[in-house]
Formats: sequence, C-alpha cells, structure tokens
Amino acid sequence: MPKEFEFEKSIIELEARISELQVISESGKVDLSREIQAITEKVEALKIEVYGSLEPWQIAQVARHINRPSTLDLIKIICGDEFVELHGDRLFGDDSAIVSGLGRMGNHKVMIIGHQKGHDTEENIYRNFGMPHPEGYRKALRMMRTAERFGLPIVIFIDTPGAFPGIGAEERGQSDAIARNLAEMSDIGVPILCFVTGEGGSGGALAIGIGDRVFMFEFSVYSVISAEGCAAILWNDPSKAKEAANALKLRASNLLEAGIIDGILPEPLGGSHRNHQRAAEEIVKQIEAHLPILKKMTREELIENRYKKFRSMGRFSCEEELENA
Amino acid sequence: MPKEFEFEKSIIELEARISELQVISESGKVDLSREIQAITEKVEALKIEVYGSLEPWQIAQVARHINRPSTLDLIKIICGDEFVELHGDRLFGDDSAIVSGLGRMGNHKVMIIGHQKGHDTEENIYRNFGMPHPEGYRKALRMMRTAERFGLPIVIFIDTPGAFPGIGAEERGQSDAIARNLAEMSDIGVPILCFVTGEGGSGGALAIGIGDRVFMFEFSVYSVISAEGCAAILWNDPSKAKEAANALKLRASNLLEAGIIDGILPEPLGGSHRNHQRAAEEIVKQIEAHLPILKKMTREELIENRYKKFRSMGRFSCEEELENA
Amino acid sequence: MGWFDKLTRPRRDVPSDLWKKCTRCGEVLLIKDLAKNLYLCSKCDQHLRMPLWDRIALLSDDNSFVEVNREIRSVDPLKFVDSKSYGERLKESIAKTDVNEAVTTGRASIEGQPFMLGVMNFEFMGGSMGSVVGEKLTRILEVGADEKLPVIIVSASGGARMQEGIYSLMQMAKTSAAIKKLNRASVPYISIMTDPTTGGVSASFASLGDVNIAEPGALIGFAGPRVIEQTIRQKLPEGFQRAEFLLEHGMIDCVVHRRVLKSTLARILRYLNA
Amino acid sequence: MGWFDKLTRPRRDVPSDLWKKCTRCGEVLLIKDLAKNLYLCSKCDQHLRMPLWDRIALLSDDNSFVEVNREIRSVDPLKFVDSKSYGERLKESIAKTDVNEAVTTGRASIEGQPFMLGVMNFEFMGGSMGSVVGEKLTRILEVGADEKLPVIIVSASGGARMQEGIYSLMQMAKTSAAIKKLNRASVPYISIMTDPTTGGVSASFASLGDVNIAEPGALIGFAGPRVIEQTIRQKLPEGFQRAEFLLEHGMIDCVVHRRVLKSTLARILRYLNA
Ligand SMILES: [Zn+2]
Ligand SMILES: [Zn+2]
Repeated sequence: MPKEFEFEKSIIELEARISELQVISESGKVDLSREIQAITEKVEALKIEVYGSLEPWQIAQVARHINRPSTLDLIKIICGDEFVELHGDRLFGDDSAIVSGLGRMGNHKVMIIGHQKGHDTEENIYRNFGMPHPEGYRKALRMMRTAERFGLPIVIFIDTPGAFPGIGAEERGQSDAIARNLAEMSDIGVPILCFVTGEGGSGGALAIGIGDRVFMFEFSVYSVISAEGCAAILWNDPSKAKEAANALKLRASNLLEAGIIDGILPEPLGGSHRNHQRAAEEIVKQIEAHLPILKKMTREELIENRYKKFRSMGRFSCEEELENA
Repeated sequence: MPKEFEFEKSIIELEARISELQVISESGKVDLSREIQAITEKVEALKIEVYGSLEPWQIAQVARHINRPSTLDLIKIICGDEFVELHGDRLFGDDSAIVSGLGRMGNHKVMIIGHQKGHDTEENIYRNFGMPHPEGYRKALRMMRTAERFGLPIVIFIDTPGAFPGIGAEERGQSDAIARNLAEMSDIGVPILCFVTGEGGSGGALAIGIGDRVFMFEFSVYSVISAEGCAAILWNDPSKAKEAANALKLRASNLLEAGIIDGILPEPLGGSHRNHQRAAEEIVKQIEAHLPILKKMTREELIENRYKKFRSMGRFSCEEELENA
Repeated sequence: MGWFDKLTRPRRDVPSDLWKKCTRCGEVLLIKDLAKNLYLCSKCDQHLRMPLWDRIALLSDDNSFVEVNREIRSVDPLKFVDSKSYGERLKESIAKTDVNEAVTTGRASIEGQPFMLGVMNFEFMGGSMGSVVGEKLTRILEVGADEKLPVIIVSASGGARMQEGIYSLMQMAKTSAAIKKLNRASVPYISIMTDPTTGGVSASFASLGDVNIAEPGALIGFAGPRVIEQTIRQKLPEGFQRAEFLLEHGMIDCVVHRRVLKSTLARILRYLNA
Repeated sequence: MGWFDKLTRPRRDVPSDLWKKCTRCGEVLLIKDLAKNLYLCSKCDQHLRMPLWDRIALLSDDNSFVEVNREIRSVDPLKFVDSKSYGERLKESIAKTDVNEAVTTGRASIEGQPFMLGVMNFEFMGGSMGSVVGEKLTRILEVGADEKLPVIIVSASGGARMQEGIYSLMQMAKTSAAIKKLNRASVPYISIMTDPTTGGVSASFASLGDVNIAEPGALIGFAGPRVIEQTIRQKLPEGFQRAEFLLEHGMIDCVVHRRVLKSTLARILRYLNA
C-alpha cells in the first residue's frame, strides 16, 4: 500500500518543493513569498484538475490509503478520552479487526462499532488489515444488543477489504456470523447510522452495514467484490482492475444514484487522509442532523422502516410480456 | 467404571447360577424348576436387603453405572425412529457430550436435550464421558430458543460428571456458557421438564437444569461437587469419598426434602441399568402428568413461576438478634 | 398477492450430453440412469448436482408444485460488460436452462403439508444471486410470514452476481431481513445446502435456517477454496468446507442423504409447524 | 423493602501481620504502605487482594455506602462436618473478618450516581457462595430492577460453598435469573472480577455483566488450574486463566487498572444509565 499514488506524484513533488522554498524564505536571506504564492496557486489548480476527475480505480486506491482516518482515529478526534473500548464476543475471542465501545458523538451518547485497519505494516498485521473473523462480527452484534438494551444509538464505521478468507474463519462460521448480523441488524430497536469511511468490501462490510441511514465519504467505495477480484474472475486477468472498477460502479455517487446510500460526505481535495479532523466533523454533522429524527421513532417504526429500506433494493422487471420477447 | 459393584457381587453371582441351572433344566434332562424357584426367591430377598439400604456412596456408584440408560437410549425407546437429531451451536462445534433433537414423548411433540455418556470406553471417549465443552451448552441453548420459537416444550436429561475442565473449555468460556444458560433458561417461554437420570454433576448439570419441574431417578445423585472432589478438598483425602457422599446429602430423597426437586422416579431393584424400558415409562408418565398443566400457562406465568421456584432455594437466617449471639 | 401464476413448468428435456463422470470416483454414468437414481453415483453414492425440476419433484408431493413469480426477470442496471454483456449472458442462460432466473419459487406440499419452496439452479449463471433471486426469495419468505406457511430453500450457488454490482450485495441484506421476519412470526424456515453453496448465498439466507440441512459432500463456505489457498498460501485439508466438516464445526443441524431428504423434511415440519 | 439497615460498617483495624509478600515479584511490602497504595505492589504494580472495606471505599463516593441485609446469616442446613463442623467454620470466619458473610451489599453512589454494590470477601471462607451470598446478591439485583438502580458486583471467590451442598449450587441459578430480570428491566449490571474468580461464581453472576471488567493479573476461570492439570495431565501455559487471557479470548470487555477503576465505572454508568 503506497503512501502516495502515481496520479498525485507531481502534486506531492511540488508540495515538497514549496516546503523547501518556505524554509529558505523564512530564514530571511531571500524573500521568495511571491514565488511560493505562485507555485501554491498552480498546485491548487493541479489538485482540482487531478482529484476532481479521479477514475473509479483511482478512487478505490484513495479509499484504501494507509493514512486514511481509521475508526479509532475518528473516535479519538470525536470522543477524546471519554471513549471506553469494549472487547470480545463472549464466545471465542476478541477480534482486533473490529473495534467497539461507548462514546459521545456531538450531543449523543452512542455505541460505536467499526472495522479497524492499521497505519503501518505492524499495526496492519495486528489488525489483520481490517479483515474480521467471525468473532469480530459476533462482537459487533453483542455490542448492538447491548446498545439496544440501554437505548443507545449505534454509529458504525465501515472500512474493510472484506471478511477474512482463512481456515479458522471458515471453521468458526464466517457465513453464519455475517448472515446472523444481517438478520439481527434488521431487528435492532435503536437508530443505526453507518458511514463507509474507506473500503466497503462486500459481505464483510455489509455485515455491519444495515443502517437507518448509510453514508459514504466522497472517495470511499462500496462494492460486491473488489475490482481486482472481479477482474480476476470475469476478465480472467487481474490487471483489468481498472475496467472492473468502472463496470462495478462502486463510487459514492453511483450508490447514491442507485438509492443504496443516503448521502455523500465531502472530502478535502486529495482525500480524507490529508485531513482527519475534517472527516470527523462531517460525521458529527450527519449525526446531529439525523439522530434527533431517528430517536423520535419507536422501536417498531425503526425496524419497519429499516426493513422497507433494504427490501426495496434491487432492479428487476416484472412484466409478463417479456416472457415471450 | 465397573459393570458390577462390590455390594451386588453375590446377587450377580447367584443370577448367573440361576441362568445356568435354567439351561440345564430346560434341556429336559433334570427338572430343577423347584430349586430354581427357591434360589430366585432368595435372590429377590437379597436384592431387597442390598438395594433397599444402599449408602449414598453406593448410590453415587449406581448413578454412574456404565449401562445406565443414556439420553439416546431413552430417546430410542420413547421416540423410536421418529427422533430427528439436531446438531451444532452455530458458533464453534458440535459437542458430542450433549445431544438434542425433535421427538414425540407420549402425546407431546418436544425438543429433547441431554448429556450423553457412552456404554463402553470407545464410546465414552467419543462422548467425552458426558462432560460438555462450552459448545455443548451453547448448542443446548440454541435448541431451547428454537423450541421456544415453535412452542415446543423442552425435555432435558441430566447425566454428567460435570462440565469438562480443560484448556479449550476455558479458552472458549466454560463459565460464560454455563452462566448464560442459567440466565437464559429463566427466560424461556415454553415448559421445561428436567430429569436427572444418573449423575447430576455440579454446574455442568445445572447448566441445563432450570426446569419448571425437576425430577430425579431414585438412584441418581445431584450435587455441588462429586464426593471424591469434596473429599479431596475438605478431607484432603480422596479416599474419604464415602464420608463426603454422606455429608453432601446428594440423594434424590435429600433433594426432595430440601425442596430442590419435584419428585422421585422409582427404579427397579438394583437400578435402571437393569431395565431401560421401565425408566422410559416412568419418564413418559411424568411428561403426561405435568405437560398438560404447564402447557396451559402463558409465557409470563411460566417465567414468573420458574423464577420464584429457583428464587426460593437456599437456607439462611434473617434474625437481627443473632447478630449479638 | 396477484404476482404468482398457476403454471407449473414442464419437465425439461434430457440434456444433449448422454453421460456424466462422477465427481468423486470418476465413474462414467449415463444421464438417464442418473435421473432414475436421484443423481446419486451408482458406484460411490456421491450426491451429484440435481437438475432443478428433479429437485422440485423430489421435495414436493406429486403435482403439488405451483410456480410463483416466474415473470420476474433480470435487467442490466449497470450496463455491465466484461468479455460479454450481462444482457447476453442472461439470454444464454435462459436459453440453456429454460428458466428465467437462478431461482425457481412456488407453492407446494410435502406429505400433505403446504409450504413455500425456493430452489436455486446452479446451471443459471452459477446460481449467482442478483436482484431477481433476492426478490423472489424475499417474496416467498413474506408469503410464509403472512400465511404462516413454512419455507424451504434449496441453495446451489457460487455467490453474488457481480454483474449487478452493489444491487447483488444488497440481496443478502434483503433476504436475511425477510428471514428474521419469518422468525418473528414463528414460521419454520429450513435451509438445504447443496453442492456448492458459497459466498453471498452462504453468508445470508442459506445459513439462517431454523434447521440447516446439507447434502453429503456438498461444498459449503463463505470464501471459495481457491481464494483461501491464495490468501493463506497453504493447501487446504482434506474435507475442508464439505458438509461433514460443517457438521463437525456446528454450522449445520444434519447431513441428510437424498433418498430420505423428503421424509426428513416432512418430519421436521410436523414438529415445528403449529 | 424493610430488610436493609442504615448502618455503615466501620473500617476494620489493621491486621496483626505487618507485611506481605508480593505474589508476583516477591517484594516484601508493609501493609500500611500497601493500604495507602490501593494494595498495588510498589515494585511491579501487581494488583494484590484488596480488603473488603478498602474496596468499598475505592468504588463508592465518600460516606455514600449504606450496608443492606447485614443480618442475613448462614445456617447449617446439612449439619455438615468434615474435619470441623460448618458451624465452627462460620464462627471462625466471622471472628476473623468481622463481617457475617462472604459478600457485603449496600447502596452507594459513584461520582454522584446511585447504585447497588456487592463486594465479595475472599477472607471469608475463600469467598465461597452459599445461600447467603446468593440471597444477598439476588436482593440487590431485585432492588436494582425495581428501582432502576445499576448494580455492580465485585467478585472474589473460589466457587461454591460445599458445606451447603445442593443449596450452594442453586445460588448460581438464583443469581443468574435475577440478572436476567435486571436485563429485562434495561438496568446496567457491571461485573468486576478480581483475583480469584472461579467455579460457581465465575459460572454465574460474575460472567453475566453487560460489561465485564477484570483487574490486571486476576485468576478467572471455571475449573481451577490444579483440577485442569490433573485432568489433562499437562502443564498449563503461562498466563492461562489470567485477566489478559480472558480479554484475548473475548470473555471480558476490558482489564482496568485499580487506579482508574472508579472513574471507568462511573463513565460506563453515565453511558448506560438512561
Ligand atoms: Zn462415484
Ligand atoms: Zn510485585
């Protein structure tokens, strides 16, 4: 996972030069402020040009940028030290690829659950690159039932390449864990807000993704399969990931149009990894906008509306005449 | 585990001789019917003498006789081929030390759950000597929730030395599994009938023992700790098991008197291992007697009554004056 | 409730190929013999894939099956094109299988007990789940909840239908929620997993039965064996992700031989049905 | 509700022995220093067993603790005699600990939030659970449910009190059912497991917290390590059944240092309390 992408190389290069010039300028020997100003403007123009027209495949790369704000990053900014992390599924283990706990977001006490990736290799190995085992999903479900018991809304951050495909995961029922969450989340009597912050990877993302409101960050993706996986299967050629990313329509704007998500959270030019604070603010803004409405609903209304929301997803034709077409 | 006990050696010896004499007699050469009759009467008298005055420690041995009817034995007799065994906790594994499934007992469709021991060494190793792991208790709980969903009464057979004390069992939360069952069984909205058929070994027995009615077979035991374990701890001498068995008051009659159980099911002289059919009949008799009453109760009545039943167990003093005694 | 029709699909003609090799022992088996033998290998008893209408005939009382929602068909919401367009693939699958989609649903009875039946068809784009599979299954689950009719779904699927992108993923949510609804109505749902049941189907409705039944030897799992081998870079153990493995790991209630599948289902429904 | 009294037990006198050895590093620690340092080893930070009244002082606001049900005392229903009679053992324990039983219960507040507190006392017959422990805990759990007061129970126990035979076993059922009642009332219950929490206490109320907290290094498990070693005939791995092991295996929510235990509890209650 690179810290910078091919398509932003010239921007990062220029930004580095600006920094250097600034040092010289500030040392007082030569005043370069006008030159710096000029280059900065050019970089900004370049950013708009580059980031404003990212291809789906490029967005999929931004979505998994190693410095993208992780669940714990966002929690740290929003909840500070008042967050209490809660661990364990009470069945088998504590999955470090999913974190959860109690915190305050804006004016609301909430249960927070999210995939957790690392910002370096060591941390990523510890977090299994954000790919949960069944115990992660079961921990998430336990937390949701706890939240429900105490009337706490649930805030979920989605950022995973997918559920882990491994021997232990299969032995302990990855399918059961995901399926169970899908069914049980349709039955949770408190508001659920989901935010796709980075990678919304297939069933492993959806397994904590049944929300009353689902939002995506501008440069996040949400897909039934990774572009690489899709290319490998359908094109029989993993290098066709760009084509697959295009075909899968995995961008936030595609999903909004398809009626799958409820809104898109803007990101700074280049992506949220350049400004965690801003990402946190956008999240709090949505929480403040939506929780007061959802909190007024009864348990039954929440469950019924959530059912209808997901019930309506899908496109098909019902016309009998097509039969004989 | 012996197939016969010291205290019944002479009985078994004589019974063997009777069989031999019968073969000779029936071959037609000599008529021994009068002699056989006479010896038989003496054996019967001896049985009454021996089995009628068994010590608690002897009863504890009868309770774990290797030929005692196991859960699957009783199911086979009562349900025949109509039993459908259901497996698995949907979390980790299928524990062969607990069996469960759907069957008909008397006039009632029921969910059946029970500890399962083997009748020989190989089978006992496979069944872990009837000592469940957490997945066994979780399977049991899953079956209870299934039964509740479909309004099926639950029939439970208890026969275990205890929950298994091992590394995997601890890792996967033996304590959690037992505790969870105790709590959840107090919240199951269908009738629960429990039968201690052999060994009621501590928390491992109680974990499937929260019934609206709890019955014990005449020569079964139910105890907070095995006599051997108690002797090892309190007497610091495992050979004092006899004394411990006396002190623990673990016989059915003790428990009936203490208000812990609701009835005692009679056994033939010598114990149920001599007549599985009879044991099955006694069970069906209780099911037919109690289920019609319990089935008339609402979910709330069942849960409230069950709570009161176990709430009342315990002996203590509340008098303030004792303070200064 | 006007969305089902009373037509039962006719039995398909015998496929053009006349023989099949057993996937386990390699025995060459004549299709016409296989059809008479429930698609069990006559040599090693391997449960080979059973064609759709044979499966429906196996599990429902004679002439009791009445298809519903046959008219629901896939569209191509993403205008998806890989080496071929999704539209073409659909046309080919319809032509090949003579059904409109990877699941066929209907009303039927089993030993006299009415129920709703959904049977997936692996021949139709690998039994992949797109919007239509999700919708048709959700509808029978909803009928089940409304009319207190038990639901049985026979799975055979490689997972999600990638060509429908995010819509196919959301069918996992939709069907699972419909099952929860059925649960709340205390109506039995039995899941039958046949070879193969993987991916998004395994990780949604197929795993959520009040009773989960698998056919002997069926491959069942979330991730495909190849994906796992590539990820962990080691060979998978013998029997991994087979029905018996899942039984051992507590994920299914029982492995049932095809010859007694109907009678077992009927018996279970007699217990669970109020 | 007339069964609690308003007396707070006075702080016990300093025990006669003046020093203690750290159970981990072996450092010799003066009791009077330990008492000032929350019974943490000054050298290795090991959490040593904390005396009852220190524990109550640690977890409740100043002077807020009001004991209830102090008058409930054990009887000897089985007339149990081993090397000594149960009656004698009780008398000795009462004399030694200056409390009537292995659990002390009361009303208290934590950072201003009222709650019900139960604290077990390992010095009283190894913190074993007999009828009185079960009854006193059930009563505070019932008050919690009735009055919507959160309940916190601090466990320290070797398990069941064998001298009460089957009655002691049934306390597991009784307390667990009372917790389920609290759950249904949506009242928070926090379990704090201290060294040691094993046997019937571990396998009942101690494991059932909405939030389970353990103190660092505490031994927690169903079966005792010696029993396990005898059964499986192998040595147990380092750290087995310690708090951190349970955290790793998903059984507890967090391991909390004694210095921040009160503030953590108060914070959790602020979240969970309506
Ligand atoms: Zn074959
Ligand atoms: Zn130390």
